Amino acid sequence: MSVKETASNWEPKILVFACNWCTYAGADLAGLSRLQYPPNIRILRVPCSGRVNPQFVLRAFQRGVDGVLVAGCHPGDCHYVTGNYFTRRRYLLMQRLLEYVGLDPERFQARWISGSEGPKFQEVVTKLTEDIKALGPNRKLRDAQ
Amino acid sequence: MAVTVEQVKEINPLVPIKAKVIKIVQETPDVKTFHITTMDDKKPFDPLPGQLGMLSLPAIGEAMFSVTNKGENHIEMAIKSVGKLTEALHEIEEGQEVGIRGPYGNGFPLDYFKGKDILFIGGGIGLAPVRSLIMECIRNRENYGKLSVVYGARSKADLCFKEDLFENWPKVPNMDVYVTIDREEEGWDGHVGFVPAYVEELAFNPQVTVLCGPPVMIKFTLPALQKMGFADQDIITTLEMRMKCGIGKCGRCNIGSCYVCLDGPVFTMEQLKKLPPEY
Amino acid sequence: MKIIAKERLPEVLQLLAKDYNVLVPAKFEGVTRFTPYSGDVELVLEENVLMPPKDIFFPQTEKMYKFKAKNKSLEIEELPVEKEEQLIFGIRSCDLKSLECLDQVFLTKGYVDHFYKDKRERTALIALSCVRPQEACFCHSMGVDPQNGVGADIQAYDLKEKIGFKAISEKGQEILEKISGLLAEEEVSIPSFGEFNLKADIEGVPEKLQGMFEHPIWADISRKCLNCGACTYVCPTCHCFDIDSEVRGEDGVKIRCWDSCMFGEYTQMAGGHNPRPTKKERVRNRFMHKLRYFPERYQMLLCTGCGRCVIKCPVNMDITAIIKKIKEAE
Amino acid sequence: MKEITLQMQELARELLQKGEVNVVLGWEKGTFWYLSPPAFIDKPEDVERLVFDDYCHHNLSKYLMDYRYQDGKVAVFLKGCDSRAFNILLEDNQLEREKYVLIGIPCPGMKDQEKAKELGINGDIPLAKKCQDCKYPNPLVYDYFLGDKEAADEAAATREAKAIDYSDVEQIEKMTPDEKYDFWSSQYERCIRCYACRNVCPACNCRECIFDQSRTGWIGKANNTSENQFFALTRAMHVAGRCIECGECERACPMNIPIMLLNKKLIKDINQLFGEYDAGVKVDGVLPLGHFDKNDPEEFM
Repeated sequence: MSVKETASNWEPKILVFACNWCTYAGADLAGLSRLQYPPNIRILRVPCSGRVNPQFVLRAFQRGVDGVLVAGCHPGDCHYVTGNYFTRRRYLLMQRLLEYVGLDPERFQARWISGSEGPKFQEVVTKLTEDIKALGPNRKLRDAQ
Repeated sequence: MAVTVEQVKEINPLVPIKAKVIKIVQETPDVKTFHITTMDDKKPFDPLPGQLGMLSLPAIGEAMFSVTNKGENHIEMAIKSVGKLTEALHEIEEGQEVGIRGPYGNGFPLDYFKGKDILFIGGGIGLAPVRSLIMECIRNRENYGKLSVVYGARSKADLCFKEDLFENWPKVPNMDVYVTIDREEEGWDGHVGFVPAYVEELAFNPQVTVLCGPPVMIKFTLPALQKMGFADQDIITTLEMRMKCGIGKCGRCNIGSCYVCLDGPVFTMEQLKKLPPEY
Repeated sequence: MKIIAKERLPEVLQLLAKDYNVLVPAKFEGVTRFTPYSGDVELVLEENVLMPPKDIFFPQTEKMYKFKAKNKSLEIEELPVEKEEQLIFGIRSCDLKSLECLDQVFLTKGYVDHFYKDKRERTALIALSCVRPQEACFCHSMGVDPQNGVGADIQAYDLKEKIGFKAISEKGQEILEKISGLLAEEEVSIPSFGEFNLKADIEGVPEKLQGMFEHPIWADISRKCLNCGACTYVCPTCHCFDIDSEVRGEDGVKIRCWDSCMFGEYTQMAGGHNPRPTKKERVRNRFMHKLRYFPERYQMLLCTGCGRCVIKCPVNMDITAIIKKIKEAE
Repeated sequence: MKEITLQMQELARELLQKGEVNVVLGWEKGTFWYLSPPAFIDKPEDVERLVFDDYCHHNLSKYLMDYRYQDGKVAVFLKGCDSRAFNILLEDNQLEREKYVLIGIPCPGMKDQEKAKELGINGDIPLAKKCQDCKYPNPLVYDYFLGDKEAADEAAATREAKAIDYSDVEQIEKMTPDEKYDFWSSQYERCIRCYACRNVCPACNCRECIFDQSRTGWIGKANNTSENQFFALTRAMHVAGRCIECGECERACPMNIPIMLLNKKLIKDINQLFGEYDAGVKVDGVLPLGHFDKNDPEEFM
């Protein structure tokens, strides 16, 4: 992330926290099916969407990410039975908190994407990238360096 | 030219100079000795025995270590892996560039030792600061009386500076080395037992002693030394505290009104008795 | 004395701002501190500012040097030194005293702190006398004269409707000449200073503390302490710092930042041992440092009686009350 | 309140004299008339230091953590909010109920210290903001209750029915994203990270806070708006659902940061999203973020 960006060559950096069992498999499927999706996303595999601590999201914005997606199994399908129900509560709340402190609401998203939903993965990250491209680079919560 | 204490005071004392690690010796499973020289192969500074140096991998951190020996063109630091920086240091290879600044602290009172018999007592990594003095005494052998070293570690593998202990030092004229380990172990035919008891058993002629090791060793060795008749001003030890600046400004290494980085790390028992017991 | 009407003070500041980065006591979002002067700052002249001027010389976060670490290689690069001349208007006697303490720490005992020295040398000081004590002030007890600061270049006097200026140093004389066009010569008398609400009898305390390291008083005093760093951060004399690095990829900056002896991590060693593990030891160290260790090392108290900690401590740890307890302790 | 003070002293004396407790945690007069800091009384002859007046803001429950591993019992005076704090500490398994003798005091609301300082001893000093919103002025858990329980219950009933005033939160919600960000940045720009807010907070009861472990790398020592907001938001999320609205964080803050505006926002959203919930009212192991409902709102489809 030390690449210096200028207004003209700016491309958004989007971090996707993908649950190992569903969304990561979904992303994999999108790849195998040759579904094109923007190269702006970086996938960080987590054991469960419930593993994603609020600090992870904040740290991402601090270090210069323009958008964050937390994605996991659909409710009821969690590999650990109930992990994503906690995720749902946590991020319903945090999404509102981030909005409250001034982050553009588009920049933080959560989605349920199963292992068979390659096309959905493609669609979600494409839409997210477009939205964030329209917003421009994120300066909020970002550290100066 | 190697930097002296006086010169360090002229340059910005908080900014390290670049140096490189030219040799790494695995002393024990968790202790390595690092040989450090400047980029133009000089000593980064010329430490007195017992003085300290601030070594850094700037991206990880910076910490104070005692200089265990100095060579013609390098200094040596024996470092035990205990925290974030030391763990990272144990990962580096020869050729690694590091930051270094110093020398700091008072060092051992060499003049006081002149002509005297000296008993060195070390436990574990505690031999590191003491070794700088032992090496000085060996370099200028004629200035000092009889040298005796009592050194202990948990096991054979945990003994630091094995080459010195078993090869080099026993050959030095009028120098005795006594090594002990805490528990019996296969392949060890030396002494077994803790340092305090061993010191008592060996019964030395009280002149001056330098001891350094874990607090528990110091705690139990002191009564033995006092029994043997060592006076408080002849019992010398070095202390350890968390340090950041090394120049008596940042505050944390104080014991009473004394800053360990500046006024220490070498203290006599007489001095320590005047300080609050907070170390 | 050279005087000017108080409402015309901005003219003086405006003029000085041509040559200096002028820092003035001002209020922003309910917090008062020294702020670069501009026409729209809200000047605070009735009382001392909450945040002490120490951050002008010793910022809460300060870059020390840059480095680049890649594989085995390392580059260390010193940062360019700022050249800008600064001027503080309105520093009070207690805070001047704190600079005396900081000078001792950063400029003596063998090593000079270059970062501090540089800022100290390029900062001129115009002291402002106090008219009346605030409710938590006790500077007089700490040997400070609230109407005549020590170490300023110019002493300004708050004469209620007017402000008077008296040059103290040569540098002060030069500054005064720059603004002399705005000032008029007038015979004035300095208003008398009221009674202090808080007092502390420090006589004999450093000596008495010598024998009090193990005294039960510390367990008692420390019980209500939260071990937050509020007192140390608003204190004009507290000067402990930590050194840390900010690393992004290969590039890094070494920074130093305020630290507090109230925090556990302050003395925590890598191996796990902590010589000051609980709040009792930390509180003891803080007050011992102010009232005994510092006087022993530098022959002056590390408290100026500014009263900031008394006001800002969330649990009202009051150093004057602690001094009283020490005096009364058996 | 004079009456309550006398009852406090009497009960404290009795508990200490009988040896039922080793120490009593209450309040005493501080440096100024508008300060009533915590007092720790361990001798019956010292009970006269205890007071209950308009400035007993301090939430004493947090101090009980210091006595967790000490032998003997501790008595503590609790207002409504303090009792909720005690419940949260029970909920978080930080305290054992039996170790503490709880003396409940119905609270008429504490007065604003800043206003008191400004208006003087004879001024008409308003209640602190946190107290104006209080729904539970009476202690919810206690072994002794000082004062008239019935009258207190009646007074409290009118408060419980009252809707909390979220207008301050709503005012921020109405801003544009940039206005919100500017507002919060200017607040947290002046944060000095003294951690008074955390140390005073009963919901901040981790054995070792991540902000005290710089080696983990979660936060640097550098003070800047980004790090300060990282701290503030992490803490807000961490106490979400456990904040008992005692407002101590905001009172303790030496830099006047409106910390409760973050906490109130989270409380408001929790109520809207997961149903009405008041932290520390019941100890039932059901915390909003430590618990779920399969029928929670679904926005992440």
